Amino acid sequence: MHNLAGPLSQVASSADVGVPAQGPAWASLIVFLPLLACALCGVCAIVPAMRRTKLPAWITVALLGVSFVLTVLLYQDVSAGEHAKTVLVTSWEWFHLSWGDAPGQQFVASFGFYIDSLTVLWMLFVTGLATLIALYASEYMSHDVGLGYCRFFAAFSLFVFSMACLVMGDNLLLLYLGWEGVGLCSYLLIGYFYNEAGAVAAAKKAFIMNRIGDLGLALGIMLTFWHFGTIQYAELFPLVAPYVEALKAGDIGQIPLVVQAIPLLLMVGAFGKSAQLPLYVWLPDAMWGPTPVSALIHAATMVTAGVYLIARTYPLFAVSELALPIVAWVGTLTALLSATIAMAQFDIKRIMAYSTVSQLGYMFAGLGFLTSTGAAFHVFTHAFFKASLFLCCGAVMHGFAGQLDLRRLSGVSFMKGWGIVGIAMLIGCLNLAGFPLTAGFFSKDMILAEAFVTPGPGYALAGWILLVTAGLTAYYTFRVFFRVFVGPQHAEPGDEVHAHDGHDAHFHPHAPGWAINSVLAILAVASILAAGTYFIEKEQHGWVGKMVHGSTAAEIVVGEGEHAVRAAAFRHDLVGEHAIHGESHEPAGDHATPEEAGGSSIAHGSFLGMDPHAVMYYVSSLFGIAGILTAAYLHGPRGLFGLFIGSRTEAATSRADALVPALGPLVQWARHKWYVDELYDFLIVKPLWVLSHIFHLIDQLLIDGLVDLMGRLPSIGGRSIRPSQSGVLHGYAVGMASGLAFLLLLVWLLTL
Amino acid sequence: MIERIAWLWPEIILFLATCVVMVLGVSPRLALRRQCAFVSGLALFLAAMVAIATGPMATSPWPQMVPFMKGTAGFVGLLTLLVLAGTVDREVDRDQELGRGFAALRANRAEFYAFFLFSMTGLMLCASADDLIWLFLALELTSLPTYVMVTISTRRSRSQEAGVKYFFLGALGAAIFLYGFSLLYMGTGSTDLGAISTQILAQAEGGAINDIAMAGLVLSLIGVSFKIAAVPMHFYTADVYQGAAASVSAMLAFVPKAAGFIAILLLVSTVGWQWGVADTAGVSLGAGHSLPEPVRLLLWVMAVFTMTVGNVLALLQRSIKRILAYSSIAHSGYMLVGVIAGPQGARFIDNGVAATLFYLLSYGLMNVGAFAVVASMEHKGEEADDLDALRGLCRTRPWLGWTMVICALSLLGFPFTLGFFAKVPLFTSGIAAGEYALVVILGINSAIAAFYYLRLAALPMLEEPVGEAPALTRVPARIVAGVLSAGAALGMVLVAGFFMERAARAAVPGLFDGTHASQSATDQIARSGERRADE
Amino acid sequence: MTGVIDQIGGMLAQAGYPAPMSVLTLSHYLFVSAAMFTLGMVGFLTRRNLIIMFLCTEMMFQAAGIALIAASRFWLNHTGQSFVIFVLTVAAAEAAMALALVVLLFRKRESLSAEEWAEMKG
Amino acid sequence: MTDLASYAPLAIILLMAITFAVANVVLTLLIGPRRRGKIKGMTYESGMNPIGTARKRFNVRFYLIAMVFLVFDVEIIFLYPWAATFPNLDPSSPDALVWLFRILFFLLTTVVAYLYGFRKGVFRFD
Repeated sequence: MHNLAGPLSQVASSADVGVPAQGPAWASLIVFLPLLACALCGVCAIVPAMRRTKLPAWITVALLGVSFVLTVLLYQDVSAGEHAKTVLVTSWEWFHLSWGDAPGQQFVASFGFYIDSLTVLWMLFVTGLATLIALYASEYMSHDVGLGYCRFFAAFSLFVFSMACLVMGDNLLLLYLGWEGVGLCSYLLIGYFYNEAGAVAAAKKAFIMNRIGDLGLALGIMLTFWHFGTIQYAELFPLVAPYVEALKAGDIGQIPLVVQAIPLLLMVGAFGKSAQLPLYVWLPDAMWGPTPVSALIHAATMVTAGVYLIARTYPLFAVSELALPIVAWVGTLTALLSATIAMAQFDIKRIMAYSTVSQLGYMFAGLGFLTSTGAAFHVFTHAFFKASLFLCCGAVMHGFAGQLDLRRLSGVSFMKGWGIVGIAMLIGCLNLAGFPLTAGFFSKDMILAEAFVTPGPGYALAGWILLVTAGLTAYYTFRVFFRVFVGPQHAEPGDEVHAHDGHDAHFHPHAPGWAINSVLAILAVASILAAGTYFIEKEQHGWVGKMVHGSTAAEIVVGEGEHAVRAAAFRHDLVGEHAIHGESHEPAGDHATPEEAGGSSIAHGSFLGMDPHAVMYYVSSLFGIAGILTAAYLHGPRGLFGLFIGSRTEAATSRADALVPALGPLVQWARHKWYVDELYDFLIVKPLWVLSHIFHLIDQLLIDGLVDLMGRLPSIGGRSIRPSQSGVLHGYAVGMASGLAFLLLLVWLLTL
Repeated sequence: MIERIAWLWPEIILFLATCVVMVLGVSPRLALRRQCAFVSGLALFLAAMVAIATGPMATSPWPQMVPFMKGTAGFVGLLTLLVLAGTVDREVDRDQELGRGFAALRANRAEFYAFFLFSMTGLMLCASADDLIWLFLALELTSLPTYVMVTISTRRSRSQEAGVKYFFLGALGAAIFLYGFSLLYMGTGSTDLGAISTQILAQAEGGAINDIAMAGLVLSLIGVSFKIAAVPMHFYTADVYQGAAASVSAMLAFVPKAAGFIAILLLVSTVGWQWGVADTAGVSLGAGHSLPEPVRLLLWVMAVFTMTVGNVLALLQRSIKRILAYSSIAHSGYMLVGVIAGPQGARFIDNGVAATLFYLLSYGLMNVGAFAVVASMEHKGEEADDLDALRGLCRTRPWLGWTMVICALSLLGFPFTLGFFAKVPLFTSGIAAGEYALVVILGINSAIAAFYYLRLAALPMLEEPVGEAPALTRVPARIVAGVLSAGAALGMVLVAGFFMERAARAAVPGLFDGTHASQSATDQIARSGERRADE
Repeated sequence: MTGVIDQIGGMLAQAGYPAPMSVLTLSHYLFVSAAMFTLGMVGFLTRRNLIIMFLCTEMMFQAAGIALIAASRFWLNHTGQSFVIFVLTVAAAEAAMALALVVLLFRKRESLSAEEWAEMKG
Repeated sequence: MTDLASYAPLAIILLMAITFAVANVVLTLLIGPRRRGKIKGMTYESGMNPIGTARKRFNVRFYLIAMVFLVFDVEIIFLYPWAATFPNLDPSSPDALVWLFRILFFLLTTVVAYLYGFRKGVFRFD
């Protein structure tokens, strides 16, 4: 390893791009204000007079708000010039161990921040959404004012602090600190209602699942230091540069296996935190936490940490031959699987949870399809509309005493005071369903089109799977909308009815107050406006594209102009050929669309013989609208918007009920409504449903069985040697003497 | 001889304080007797400060380790002293407050604090040892007082049982390493560690290490492993920790263990880490980076058994003190990995000795907290030692509960606690030394440890309280110690780099350890190899 | 074993030391001390009386003492002898402690058998 | 032979000791009066009637005394090497002073042990 690090660093210093400039010192405040908020909430918990008020909420909202404003200022600072610049801000030196002066003989991890446009992009929506959701939570958590309230906001602020460390840290160790920190806060907040066994179990599950991923991440970081001798981004990326050059030259053989193994390990961490296929099961259970938590942590920010990690270390991923195809396929399969599960659920919050897993799958697929722009754009749009969807669900849950069953609610948007919730929900659903011209539509299209453009192992098939998934997404999204928000007005209270107004006999659904309504309105507007960012800086795939291109996450491009190809190690045949002949591969659909002219990528694949970039808008619209119409047909209320395809006149029934007699022997199995509805979904998605259950089974066997086995072996070992601890002095003396004899004999026999 | 005094001021301070405490503690006036703890604390603090201020001790095999380990001993000792406060003489004091007079023969305060200080003096003397006689005396000075402290720590017969087992098995262990020392002397003709090292390397260059010297070294290591509670000398640990008051157990888990590890490092430094693994006899110098094969094999087997036995036995316990006792065995096993890896490698993360020293410091800090929680809870006038006492502690006794959670997680090596930063270097140094099998076993053992440490963390945090909450001790200093320890387990992370660097510096072997001799021997062997190849 | 001694003797002779002992060689003393050490350990393991057990550990200490004295004579330096003085001191200190402990234990149980003390186990 | 000669005083002392011990016993046997009787056969001739067995338990203070004795006993061992070395030092050199202080410091422990024992009441029999 030493031998490698030496020449490498020489290469780096000869081709030194220069250390990034020092940034404004106040940028550290973005990180530390939330920490201050956390400390102040702790103080509130100690002082009884402050504990009984909503003070913790206001402290949190105010400090997070300042943090957001500072982020906006930072954005202006960073993106002021032509090109987004990279700056470093160092708060203090955390670790500085040195054993020599040569490069690679220091271990430095400072409490410093690496700020480029990717960082700012992430921080913008993290702090912005955190502020809004804290405001929302100030009302949502109001029946818990007291110690619990303080605990909630302390953990909430601590979460923002950790997330900021994760995103802004200038080294992998600080990223890991943030990574563990968000995991810890997630654990604390999922288990917020610790009196309920389910919440505790869910918290544990999330924790353990994340640990598995973290192990991979930790090993990846160690391997990075082992090989490159640094974990500081500013030093690491110049060291990766020679490999990227090798990749561009088509000389994959120069890239050592160790470098290729690093992303494979980092990836495991990303899969855990972002709930991807082997490790996704914790996220649906995480819905035990209060809804604002689900919206912020488990939909908008924390779960995108995996995407951030891969985007941040994108050059490392690009030089690995295996990493990106695995990422693409894991993302695709996750998207499909969780969409099918979401179709079978009744709990609207759980449906949203599965949809989050599914959308995260899209983002990973996007990364795998070499469009980090698409992935980042989807993260950005998803953050807004998914947060708003969750907060709508939360408003419903808050107003109807914990009711989340879509069969027990109907026509909510027509009730007095629920208009804003209904509209926000509609906007969110349209976004999620990929309805034409919404933000979710553009961001999803960007990923879908690239699936057909990028040549990769089975990427076209993945593209088709994702298209179908888009249809399924539209179906389950509007199933919720049609059943809960439109139709005849009906509401049954949930089981938290006693917790509310003090008298349990009567149940008053209470409409959301100003805080919830204003937050929902802002989010709904924001998720519409997010679509607009696609048209800013059009030649760089929108504003998000510009932000991504200015950072380390930018796609690696070989060639220029029309001949440009996005490069990754698994495309080395293509890249090599390209580099050697200096001309681009000429596939059928090479003609770039007007939007793509001057863009940095060029089409190499085709969609049924057409240019994917051109037709994908229409194709995906088709799938989305088909899904919505199916939902309208099966679950829509009678006379909806003059479409007259719906039939539902009661909350609990839908046209799907008509299928009941036709089901023959299965009907008795479906006496309970739960089973009936699940059966309808079963008939629609039968093969996939079976698949998902098989997966569940494997999941249980694997995790539970393994844990059981691992747990039992040591105890068996312990029981078998326990008699040695007999408590009798002579037993111990004999043990010592025979141990002595054994060791002497062993040493004598084996070595002398 | 005179110049050596310069490094002994900490010990001299402690000794003078011991004299004061011994007389103060039998004073008929209660107010005076109560000053014992204060005087001890002041002396420890002064000693630690003086120790830190002193420079490297040139005659020691580990010149920089002398100030580092004395400072560590002083500050962890201070923390331990907070827990130890109020362990003895409660009844005697109460009787006197009720006007029944002072029964000097029943009072134990003088002995208790004086013996604590003696033990600390012994630990510091261990750190400055450069001679077998000195090392022997220091080790005995460290452990003899602890035998008494265990016995008088409570009035229950369990403490006396613990005392019996500890004393007799301890005497057996001492006899074994003393015999080892005598053989080492017989084989090399000197008790000075530097001279022994030179002699051994000269023997190796002349063909092979003298058998008697090697047997002496092996016997000494096995005997000293009693102090660190390593297999096969571990049997006493659980019974002694359980029988002694929790406060004394807190001390037992650090002071003799630190002394034992210093002794092992000193002894092992006489042969050094510059031996080739490939040599069949393992007693000739090679170009490799390893201990001589007999010593490596011995420590390897001990490390593997120690961590495994400690962890699997800890799984079955219901007594918190027994869990901590068995886990303390396991931690010794972890640290042995660092000893085996040795101080080679330019980087801190490759330096096993630095890892061991840093782990000792971290373990000392975290461990006090866990024991302080047990020492702070009372149930019907006795220590609440059962796991059930921890249930829901975060809600009933939040300070104690969270202390337990943090300390247990840190002992587990949970990421971003002190324990994590302590454990990672053990792994990396093991890998750097090429001890892959050992590192894998270390990893598996860390996983096993998670079972019981997570239980210690989950019971206070997640479970419902059972029955009434355990009563708090009347000694607030213990709770303070626990909170300080938990604070250190979290806060030290922010400045861990500083301490790691100190540990790395402390792990640089002294000049006399035969580096030159070994270098020439290495060259010779290489040359002879070439010659053979030529022929 | 004799080979080892001869080896040391040879080294000493090379270094210019006079041949140390004539009739009784170092190995004789080594055998005596090893025998004492083993006897002490065997005694410790087989006897149940705490006082006898303690005496056995003292015997092991003195086995080391014999080895030290013999080696001191062999190497012609005084280190071993001074070591023995310290060993004696420590042995005395241990004896004092053992005495106190034995008195305490006897008053509790009216017996000096080690088997009386086996309450804690597992 | 000269070597052996230097051991002569030792041999003489040994001889004297043995002679003294043996002579005392023999002389008693030879010249002491011999009377037998019930009173003479008692354990304590002075008139105390022994009660109970000889295996009576001693007062714990005997043990304390025994332990205090150990302190002084052990200190003595270290005085010999010191005493053997001290005369060889040049009295005018500071070394001698240092050696003196060293042994005084060492003897301090005896004082502390004495004080401790005194306070503890070891020397009181009541």
